[in-house]
Amino acid sequence: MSRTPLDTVEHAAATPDVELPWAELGLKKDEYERVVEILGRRPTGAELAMYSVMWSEHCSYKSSKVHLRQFGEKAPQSDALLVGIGENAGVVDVGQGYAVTFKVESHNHPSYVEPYQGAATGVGGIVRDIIAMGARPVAVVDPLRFGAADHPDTKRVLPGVVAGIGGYGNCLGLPNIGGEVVFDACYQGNPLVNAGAIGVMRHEDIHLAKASGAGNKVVLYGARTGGDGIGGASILASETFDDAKPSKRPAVQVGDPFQEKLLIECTLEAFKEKLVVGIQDLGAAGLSCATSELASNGSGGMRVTLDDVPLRDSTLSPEEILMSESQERMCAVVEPEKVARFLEICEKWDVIATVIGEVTDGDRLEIYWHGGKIVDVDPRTVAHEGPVYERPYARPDWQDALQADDANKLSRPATSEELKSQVLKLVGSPNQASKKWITSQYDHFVQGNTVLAQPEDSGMIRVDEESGLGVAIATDGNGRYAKLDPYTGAQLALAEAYRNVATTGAKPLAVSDCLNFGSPEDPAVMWQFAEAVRGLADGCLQLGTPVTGGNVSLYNQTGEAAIHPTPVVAVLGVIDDVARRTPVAFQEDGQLLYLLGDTREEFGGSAWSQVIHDHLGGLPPKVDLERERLLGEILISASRDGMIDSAHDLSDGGLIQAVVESALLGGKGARLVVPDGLDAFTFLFSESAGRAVVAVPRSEEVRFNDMCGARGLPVTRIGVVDGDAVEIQGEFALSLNELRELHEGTIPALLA
Amino acid sequence: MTARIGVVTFPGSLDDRDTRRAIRLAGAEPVALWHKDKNLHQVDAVVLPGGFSYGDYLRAGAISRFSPVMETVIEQAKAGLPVLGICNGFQVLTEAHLLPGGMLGNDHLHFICRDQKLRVENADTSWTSDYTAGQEIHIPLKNMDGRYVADSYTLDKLEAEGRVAFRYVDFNPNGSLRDIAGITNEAGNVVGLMPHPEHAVEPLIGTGRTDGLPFFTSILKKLVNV
Amino acid sequence: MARVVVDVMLKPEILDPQGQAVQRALPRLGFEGISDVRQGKRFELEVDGPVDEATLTRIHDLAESFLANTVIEDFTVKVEEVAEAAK
Amino acid sequence: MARVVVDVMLKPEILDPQGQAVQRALPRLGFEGISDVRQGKRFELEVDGPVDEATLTRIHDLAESFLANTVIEDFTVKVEEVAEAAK
Ligand SMILES: Nc1ncnc2c1ncn2[C@@H]1O[C@H](COP(=O)(O)OP(=O)(O)O)[C@@H](O)[C@H]1O
Ligand SMILES: [Mg+2]
Repeated sequence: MSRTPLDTVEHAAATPDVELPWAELGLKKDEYERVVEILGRRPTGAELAMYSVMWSEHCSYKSSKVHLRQFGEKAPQSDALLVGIGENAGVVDVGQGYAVTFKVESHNHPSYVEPYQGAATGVGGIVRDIIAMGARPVAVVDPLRFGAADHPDTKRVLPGVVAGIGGYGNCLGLPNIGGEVVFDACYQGNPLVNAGAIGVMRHEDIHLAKASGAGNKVVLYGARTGGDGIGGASILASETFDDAKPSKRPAVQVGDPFQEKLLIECTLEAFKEKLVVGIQDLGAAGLSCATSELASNGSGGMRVTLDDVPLRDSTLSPEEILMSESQERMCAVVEPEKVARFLEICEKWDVIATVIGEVTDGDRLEIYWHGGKIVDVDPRTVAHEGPVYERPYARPDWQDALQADDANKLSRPATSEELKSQVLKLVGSPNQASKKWITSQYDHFVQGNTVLAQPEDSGMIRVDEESGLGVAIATDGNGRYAKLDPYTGAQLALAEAYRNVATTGAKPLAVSDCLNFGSPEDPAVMWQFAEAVRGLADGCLQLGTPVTGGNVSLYNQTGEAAIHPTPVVAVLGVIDDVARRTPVAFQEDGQLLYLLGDTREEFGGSAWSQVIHDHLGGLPPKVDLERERLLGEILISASRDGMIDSAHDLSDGGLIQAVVESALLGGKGARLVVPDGLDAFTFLFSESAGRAVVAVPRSEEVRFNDMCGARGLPVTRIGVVDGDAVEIQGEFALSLNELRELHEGTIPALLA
Repeated sequence: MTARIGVVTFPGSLDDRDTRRAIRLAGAEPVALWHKDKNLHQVDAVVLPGGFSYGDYLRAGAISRFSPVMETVIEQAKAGLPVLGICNGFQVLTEAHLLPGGMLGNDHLHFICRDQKLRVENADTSWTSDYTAGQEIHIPLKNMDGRYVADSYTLDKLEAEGRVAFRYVDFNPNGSLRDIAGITNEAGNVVGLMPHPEHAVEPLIGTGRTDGLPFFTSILKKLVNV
Repeated sequence: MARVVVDVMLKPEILDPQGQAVQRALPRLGFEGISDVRQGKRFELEVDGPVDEATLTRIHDLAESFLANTVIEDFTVKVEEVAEAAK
Repeated sequence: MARVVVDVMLKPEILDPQGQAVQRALPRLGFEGISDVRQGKRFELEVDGPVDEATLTRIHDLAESFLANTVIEDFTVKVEEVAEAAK
């Protein structure tokens, strides 16, 4: 892009034949031609920069859009939804005048290149989305996936990612209350670093990303703009990594959590004084995104003087300033008479703030540099009218063979001795082992409102000190299930997160998701994606929990090999009084253990099939969302009415995994009896969905059974909390000490 | 009449709001103090809260130590004003040389968050009189730079004078010399510790224990009885 | 025995929040006239035996692959001639 | 404009787990013959104007009171002669 003479709009109009590097910036030929058609001339360099980042996969969702529409089309009726898909994050009514916003995002590719900073800036980005809605962030969660636990590169990536998430979140003062850690060779070159955040506000504090009111000022505040991740949005997030071309990996951004903490406080103070008309965080595509989205969502146009942007590097070109992804920046629209006060608050917090433009009467986004007009566009064409692809998709030809390779036919333990050794192997396997080594690097206590944090089924935060109102969140995803059947796999992820929230006593309200897939240019991957979205949308409709927002991460593959399709689902719930929450840990000897739900021979994609047979095949467990909803209602009622003292949902690893976890957490053992009609193996390892184990005080036994009976939920008495071992009568007993050593020793042995 | 206890907010302070809540729950009146303001607004005691002031850049507490409010805090602490430094606040106190020794990164190089067992070694300070010497308590701990170090002369002196206020029990979470979790100055008005008593004041929240509340009731009794 | 020093600094175009925090604190300490501060890491390696070309090459490789992440950091390797007078 | 470098290292008697972690990793990386590693901080200060005695004294004071905590750390101050060939 030549800078002498300045490539202004007039210059572009006068020099139609100048060749621009649209291909290098990631645009396809027809996309570039569309830009020319929209503008009626060739774009200036600055305009090209904007269109190229905003039309990238990462920012425009061009491959996924046609499918994501279902989340709106099939959205269930929900009184709780205050702000739906399309804003920085969705907002849900949780009662008593409070609203909650939450969202999950990915920072997969940067975290592979520079694990610490990649993960840290992932947290920074999602938290800015939450602030931009007007909320105070109150917690974060981090669903993570890595390559094989014993692969040497995992030892590079995982500790860096965990330190980065902790380093950033801890410094912001956000308790980390949940997440996932999954190991699978398919994520070797593509770790999945998803990060979610929750924020709380009063209804009247909801803010939106729009610039309205001609004459209102556009204020850029936060960090100075540097050359960080220029082109990062389009290149880093959308390009397949190919070992042959490491030079294509541009520098990742470095985060400054301290700056972000100041940004949070000064933004909230400005909200409190009602100084902000519209607001947008600067994330991917930086100023290009913030200006075009603000202008596009508002009623008027916008004029920006790029010379006024505070720079860290004075040699940046206007194109680079527009594309820079420097972290910790926000853009606010402020009425002229309130600007002085806004700047004062920024100064109080030592945050640099500058008026860079204003809202205009027209409908154009105009950007000036050195006195020349270098951008003159309809902002909608940049922000919202990007290309949309109907990518071809097709069920892969290997899917049938995969499903025919039935896990239920794998050889099962023949003796009690063998059963016991398989239990030990499972409990000590990296995916089933305690993640304490990781989660103890996160602050769970900060803000003084944490009711439940890992390893509970969901994280829970008190929202109101007086009433005890609280919110709960759980994230789940199982790439193995989704590989076997992406439609069912997505629903299982939803069902599990829903169940995890209900298990703690909270009522599930809404969903956010992070859809991690391979290359959309591969029809097989595109089919997985389409199926997963369809499954999730259908599931949300059935459960009455709308999708409020989320994130799509494509191109997660190394060469030809895509990751397992990995839809990660976050479910948010509400609880009227956190004093009623149900913990995972066994509380008291003598309490009765009940298994809720049906147990079938379902081993496809199971932890057992992976750990014992290194096998992936067959069908995932069956989903019955009506049953999930009933189970949830029972768990919530039981918690509200004090009928259960602990509860744990059943998921990967089956019943034995859940019982061992409850026992270890409570420091109390259990004696279990294999119920009639089930063999010990199926009882212990089956991964049938829609189940939970609850501990019922003797005094509540009748009432609890009556409730389940009246509502038609199968309930089976399976044993009692007792002693210091987990015993399966007639089979084996394992001391808590032995179990603890295994469960807690695995991850440190691999990573410390 | 109750006591006014100031809680300083530095840029990057995180536990200032929780600390104010703990003070309130103990029955005292919390007063927010601002790092740029030298005026302590007639408070009877000051808490320097936890967090990552200035991001813990350079060294934890090193930049805050030079803030305007600290000029007054240092001067008044020397004259007897009760001051409690929690975590980052403890780091500020060592950087300001109100307490001896220094804080370094945890020996295992990771941030650590856990429910920590402590022994109260000195129950005669302004902030610990509601405990009994030798009492064992559980208080949440969360830090990156919690390794207390000092030369052996200083350590011996602290021991001899009974100025080790808290010691880690069963598990040393950060490599602190002699398992030191907190110390006091000679006069007993300035106390610093790494664990977070303000996170252990309500039964439902955090670890669900209230072992931290006596910090705040100790100071309240002392101030109100005066 | 000799000492080889590896200095690792963030690349100039990369944000250095630590250095910035130090720089911003200087005026408050009454210190003027410093236009930029960058903070990096210094590794002092005590090498058994002579520090010859081969050793330096190996340390260079070590710095490149392990001590620095060259995506965001630059490094220099040098042999420390004499022990500097500490402070 | 000149550059003054302040190197800050933990006092020798203080445990340096970061240095140790590097040292422990070396054999895994196939690296032998390094008997000790210490990790410290390097500050690069860009000074406006000439670096004379007075400036150096002031930077020395700055290092002593601020850049290093002399309870636990030692430091050295030096003027960087030429820009070193990066990497
Ligand atoms: N990366 C992580 N960050 C925070 N919490 C985590 C992380 N990984 C796992 N956890 C927590 O550990 C516990 C067990 O995780 P998991 O087995 O995935 O739960 P579940 O099977 O109930 O979904 C949960 O409380 C979960 O939130
Ligand atoms: Mg669970």
